[in-house]
Amino acid sequence: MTFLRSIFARREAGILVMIVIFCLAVGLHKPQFLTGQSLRIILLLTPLIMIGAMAQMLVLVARHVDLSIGSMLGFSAMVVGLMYRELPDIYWLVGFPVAVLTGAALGLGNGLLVTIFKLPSIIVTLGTLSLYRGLTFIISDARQINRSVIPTELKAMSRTSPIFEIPWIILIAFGIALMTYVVARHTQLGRQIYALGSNPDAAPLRGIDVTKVTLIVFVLAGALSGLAGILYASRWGFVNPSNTGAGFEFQVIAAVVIGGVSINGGVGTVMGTVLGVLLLGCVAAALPLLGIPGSTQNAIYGAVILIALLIDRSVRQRGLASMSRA
Amino acid sequence: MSVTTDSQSQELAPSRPSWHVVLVRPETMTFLLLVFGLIGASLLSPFFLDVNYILRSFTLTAEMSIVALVLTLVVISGEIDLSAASNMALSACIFAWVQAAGAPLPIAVVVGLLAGLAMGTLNAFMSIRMQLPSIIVTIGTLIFFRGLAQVIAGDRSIRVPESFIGINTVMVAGVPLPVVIFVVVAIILGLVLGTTVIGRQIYQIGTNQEAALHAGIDAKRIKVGLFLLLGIVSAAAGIMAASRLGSVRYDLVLGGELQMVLMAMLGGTYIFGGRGTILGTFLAAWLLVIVSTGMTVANLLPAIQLTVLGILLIVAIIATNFIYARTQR
Amino acid sequence: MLKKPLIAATAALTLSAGASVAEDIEIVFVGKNTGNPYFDSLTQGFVDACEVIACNFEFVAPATAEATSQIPFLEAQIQRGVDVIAISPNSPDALNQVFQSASDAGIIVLTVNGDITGNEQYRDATILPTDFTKVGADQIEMVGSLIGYEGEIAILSATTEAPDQNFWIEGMNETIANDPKYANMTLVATVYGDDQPEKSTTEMEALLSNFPNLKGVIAPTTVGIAAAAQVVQSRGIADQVKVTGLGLPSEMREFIKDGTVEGFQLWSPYNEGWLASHFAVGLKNGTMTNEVGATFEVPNLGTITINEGNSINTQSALTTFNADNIDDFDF
Amino acid sequence: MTTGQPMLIEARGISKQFGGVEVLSYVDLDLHAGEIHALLGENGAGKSTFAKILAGVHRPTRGHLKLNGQPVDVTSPIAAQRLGIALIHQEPVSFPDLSIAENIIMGRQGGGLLSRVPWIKITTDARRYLDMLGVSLDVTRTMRGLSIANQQMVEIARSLASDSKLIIMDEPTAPLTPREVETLFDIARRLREEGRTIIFISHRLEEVRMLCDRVTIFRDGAHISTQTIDSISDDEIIRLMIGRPLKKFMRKHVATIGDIALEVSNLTLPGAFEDVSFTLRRGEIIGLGGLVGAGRTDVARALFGVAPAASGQITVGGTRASIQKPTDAIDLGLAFVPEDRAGHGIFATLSVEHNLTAAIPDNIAPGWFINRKLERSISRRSVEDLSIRLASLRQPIVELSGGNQQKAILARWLLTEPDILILDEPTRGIDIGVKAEFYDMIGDLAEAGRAILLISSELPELLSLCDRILVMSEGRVTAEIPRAEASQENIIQAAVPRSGMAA
Repeated sequence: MTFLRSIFARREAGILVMIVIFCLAVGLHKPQFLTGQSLRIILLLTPLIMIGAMAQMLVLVARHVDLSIGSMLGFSAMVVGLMYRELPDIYWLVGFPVAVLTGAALGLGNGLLVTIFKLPSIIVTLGTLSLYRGLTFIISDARQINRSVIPTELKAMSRTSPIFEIPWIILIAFGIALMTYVVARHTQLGRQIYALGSNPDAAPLRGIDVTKVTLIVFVLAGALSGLAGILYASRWGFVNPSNTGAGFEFQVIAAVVIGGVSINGGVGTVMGTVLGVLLLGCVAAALPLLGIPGSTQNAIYGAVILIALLIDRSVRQRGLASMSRA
Repeated sequence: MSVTTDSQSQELAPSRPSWHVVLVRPETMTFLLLVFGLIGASLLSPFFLDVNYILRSFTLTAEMSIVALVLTLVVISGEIDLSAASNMALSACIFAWVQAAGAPLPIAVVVGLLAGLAMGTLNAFMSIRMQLPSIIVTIGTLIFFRGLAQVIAGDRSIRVPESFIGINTVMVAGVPLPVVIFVVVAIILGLVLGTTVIGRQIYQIGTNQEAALHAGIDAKRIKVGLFLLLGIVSAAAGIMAASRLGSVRYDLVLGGELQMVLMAMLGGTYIFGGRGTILGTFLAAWLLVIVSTGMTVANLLPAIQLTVLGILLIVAIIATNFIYARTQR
Repeated sequence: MLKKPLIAATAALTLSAGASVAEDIEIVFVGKNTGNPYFDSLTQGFVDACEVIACNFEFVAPATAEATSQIPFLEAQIQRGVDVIAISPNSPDALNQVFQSASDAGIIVLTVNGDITGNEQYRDATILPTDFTKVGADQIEMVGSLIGYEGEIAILSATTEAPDQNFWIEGMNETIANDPKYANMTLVATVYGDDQPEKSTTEMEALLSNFPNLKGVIAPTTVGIAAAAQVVQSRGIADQVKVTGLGLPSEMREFIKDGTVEGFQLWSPYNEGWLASHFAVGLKNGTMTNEVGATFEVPNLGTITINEGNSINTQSALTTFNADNIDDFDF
Repeated sequence: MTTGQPMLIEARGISKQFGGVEVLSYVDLDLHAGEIHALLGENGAGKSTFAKILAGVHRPTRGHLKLNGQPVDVTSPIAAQRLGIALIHQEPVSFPDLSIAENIIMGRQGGGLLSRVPWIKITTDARRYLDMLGVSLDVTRTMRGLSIANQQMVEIARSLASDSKLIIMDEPTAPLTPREVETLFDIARRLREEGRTIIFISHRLEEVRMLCDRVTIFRDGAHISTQTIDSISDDEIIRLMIGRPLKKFMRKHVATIGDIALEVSNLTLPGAFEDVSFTLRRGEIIGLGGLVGAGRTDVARALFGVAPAASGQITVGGTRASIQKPTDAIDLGLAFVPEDRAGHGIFATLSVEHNLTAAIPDNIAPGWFINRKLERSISRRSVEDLSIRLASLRQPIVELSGGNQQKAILARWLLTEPDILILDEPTRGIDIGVKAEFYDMIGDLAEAGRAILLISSELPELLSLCDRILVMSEGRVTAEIPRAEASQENIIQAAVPRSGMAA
């Protein structure tokens, strides 16, 4: 019965094939799409989504969802921005722990609401999506953190590179993906997250502390969103209370669902998610090259999510059918 | 078989006192918040307490409130639809686009409504026929519908003809028409939910879908019907908004899904289905208008409103869960 | 009752003027959205003006810049009974109804920094930072001077429907087509970044990929020019592709300093606020009118004339910012 | 198996109450190391409850356990695991998305959350345990899609991995093919040789005889007898399981039996039941006996259209019927009181009144609107007719006692004026007094000319109420016994699956 495994294996191969076909098709019209330069463009588009997707993947695998990721990104970025503005002499790297801790605190808020009050995470995070965004406005007095405030070293991370001319920000994103892989695949925590999402009722029977693992997942999602927040400041050089991170959650969900992470929990790989992110990056980079207006992007994301849901379901159904007799 | 007498029919479980039944319910909370909101807003700004102003402000959210009434039924039946606001925008864009392309107004309206119905059908197909969780499905359609609206309208606003503009300036006995429509829809849906078999069955499905199936209630048909109704009502609301604004853009009621869910939750509709009333949503719609208008007229930072919305949503869910847990022993 | 006779309006204004002399005039400025740095400077102009003349100023703005998000704020201002509403409209037409109610309530409506093109009858006057008919030509000259009046250029604009940008782009097209000075320059593409940094960046990258011989890019929008500059900075091709356009000195300072951008243009948002408050107070007090051709004095700005379409400009030409003067501006 | 061997488990005075009902009372039981011990008893005799107490799923209300002579408190499944006690459910609990290896090891590794997962060790260990069982499975594949037999093997491997001294198998053979059963038995014997103790819960006497060393018989929550298997005959076992001399709740009147109301022929739903045929006449009560999982409920669900049969014919009142959904059945005059009252019967938070009238929407709403007065009077009459005890018609039904909830569900269906009533375990979980009322009602209903199909696991109920008793085993009707010939013995005989027949 390797049939099912081959489907899941094929899921990643499938995305890879889709990426290749897509790139070739675009390259046929616009040969410049198949150059190193355009790989750089694609990669530079993806770091934030990559990190957010890792966060969302962990949450979905645990059979939850976090819609507040974009707002947590915005809030953390704003906290860091305010810090740079109010304490101009502070060492710029301090921003990283501050952003990550801020995000973690917000994630903890989500986690506590979900675990203490036993509320569905989707509604909780719909609420905190709005709440955290509002708090971002309040702490910033609804003002943008301007370019001049963001330390030059931080901004430089988006274009300078320690190695192979790959900018820091891309390395960080892939580093996070690698770390997520290690956590998901090679630590007890990761396996417990998968177990929890795979069968929440069985989890306590196997000694899994459901509350603790759930909290950790939401805190991690927050922390990663916080990291994405400071990288936002690096990439775009400003922090805006209303734009920064707005709609981010939807891009991230699209990437993750394309990557084969199941909304029913327990299923999802870092590799698939990375490929999902790259596919979205390719689409985003190809549209302007082909002269297709950017306004089609959301419709494409939406359609892709719906299709991915249907694929997810048919895979599951075949799984059930094959379960009757082996 | 003995005839049951009063002495026999007592307390295996004593009933709660009737004041408890009447008062300890989420709508009471909504009503009290409404009263506090009114008092608070009046204290916050001397310009607030003016019936005409409040009515005028209500017209700004009347369309969303109408949709929230139908959404209440959907949530009571155990499903949810987060795509209604995007549906409003897409239906309105299609309507405006069709009439701008030269179709007569009535045709354009019909096309808009049909578009809404089609969107409802898609949601119903994905959630009921394919049995995917409606909450995830409608997040997908939320992005998809809004995206299509963007494809159709781009960034421009499409004008609607002068003759079609101004539904909010039509007064019925001194009350703007959208408010009247809201009240009428509330009464109709309240009657449907409270006094008809369909209404009863919506509660039964939401309480226990399996039991409903065993009692011969066709849960799927009713849920599909509700999604379709929500689709077409959202479209109608979108077209109403077009008439009020005189033009349509893809970003019509952007983020409105949060407010609609908030209205339902704040009115005591139980997120897991089976409980809730139209009265609750009706009161909550007014509560939201009063809170946001009160803050706006006091020139408070709009961000505070976002924060308050988020807190209200979370508190509303916790409070309803709590009240329901208490009243159910 | 769509078109309000101007005379009647002025009559109403003069009538109410007597009553409001004793009190400060209430001015509210409704911005496009909060968190938009452009409006920080503009708002400061209002604030400073109201320190010296008899007005009270408040700034409100919705959280997001949707077409309809300003409506509740306008309704609230009408209810508060302010004297003057100044607004940077998010939509050229969705606000008509509420402007009408404001006018009916005797409130002066001024659009600032952007107009409701095609619906001018719903406002009393518009205050624009400069003569928009000249912006296109100025920008072409700017980019021409940077690239030696020769080669391919492209435009990275805001949204496809942004009225001001489209008006300027029209001017650019005309200039390049008709002025022999620019005969050796070709406008190869106009793309739209929707005023979002992400989209602006991908559009800019696509421009560079699609047109390898590109010499210059005009981005007549503050978000677009910063994104374009960032792409050029990141690719390290500042000597090959010249970026210019309209930008905020505070956002562009870094790119000027490191040589990514040699020069760009804008006007003074501050002066818009400053002028708008003086004009609003004058209008309310009856010392100024909105009639075409009328002139009045504004401290620091000199004589201001009301142009065709009741529009007022704060300055006649764009200010150019470059390495020499960038440090003189702090907005 | 001499008494000289050390005791692995000593249970003393184990009792368990659920919601005031004592399901297990003062059970004493000793288990030797290295024996296979059968637990036998009717449905609800308390075997599974006892097993779950050993495995830490339930805590005993009273009593204590000793393990290897030491008093222990099994507070949770994890605690049981640490003590070396493993419970293998009939449908194993697993994480379908994790690999087989992980399912074997999960919960056994020490270390903190961030400690490394030693994959190589896990896979080799898992492979080793499966090898010990003689099972060859790719341990890196996911559990999803694994057959039940293989899932059980994984569970057993789990118990090996934790070096369990006591392995409890709760009806493990029910879903298995004969060959799989053989494999399982081989493994069980091998485990015994290693000195492990196995509790084997089964209804199949032959299997028990083939495998087990000693048997313990439970009845009505009490320990009845423990003997070596060789010293007891099948008939003796069955006698002990049934125990008490039959106490008859006699039907007051036997109704006159009329026309055929329902005729079922060759009804089949693969995986649930096969080739079920019977006729049911007006005024007749047919009992459907058999063990839990024999397919009785599936037949009822098929007749009512909840989960329609794949093939076969249903004839209602002489005309062929197609029942695809419950409304079809209701229109044909069928009614179904389901077994799972909380899951399939009541609308817990809704009022009694709304529960009562759920199946008769047209009666309470003659026009557009529900006529509340009418509804109230209909409900009130139902409540009086069935003596449902409640404080108010408006109180949520969940506040009523189990018996009264059940009466309300019955009342709901009586309001539809059904010709054919299907009652699935109608007296489960209700107290004795209300039970008697139920028996009276069922008799009265038959007398009124209704046809009744009564599914019950309680033999006295079947024997006293039914005109005929069909017995099902493993999806097939194995006996049809007229009232006069029916006895507990022949029902059990027919209900207990024979391994030979399982093929």
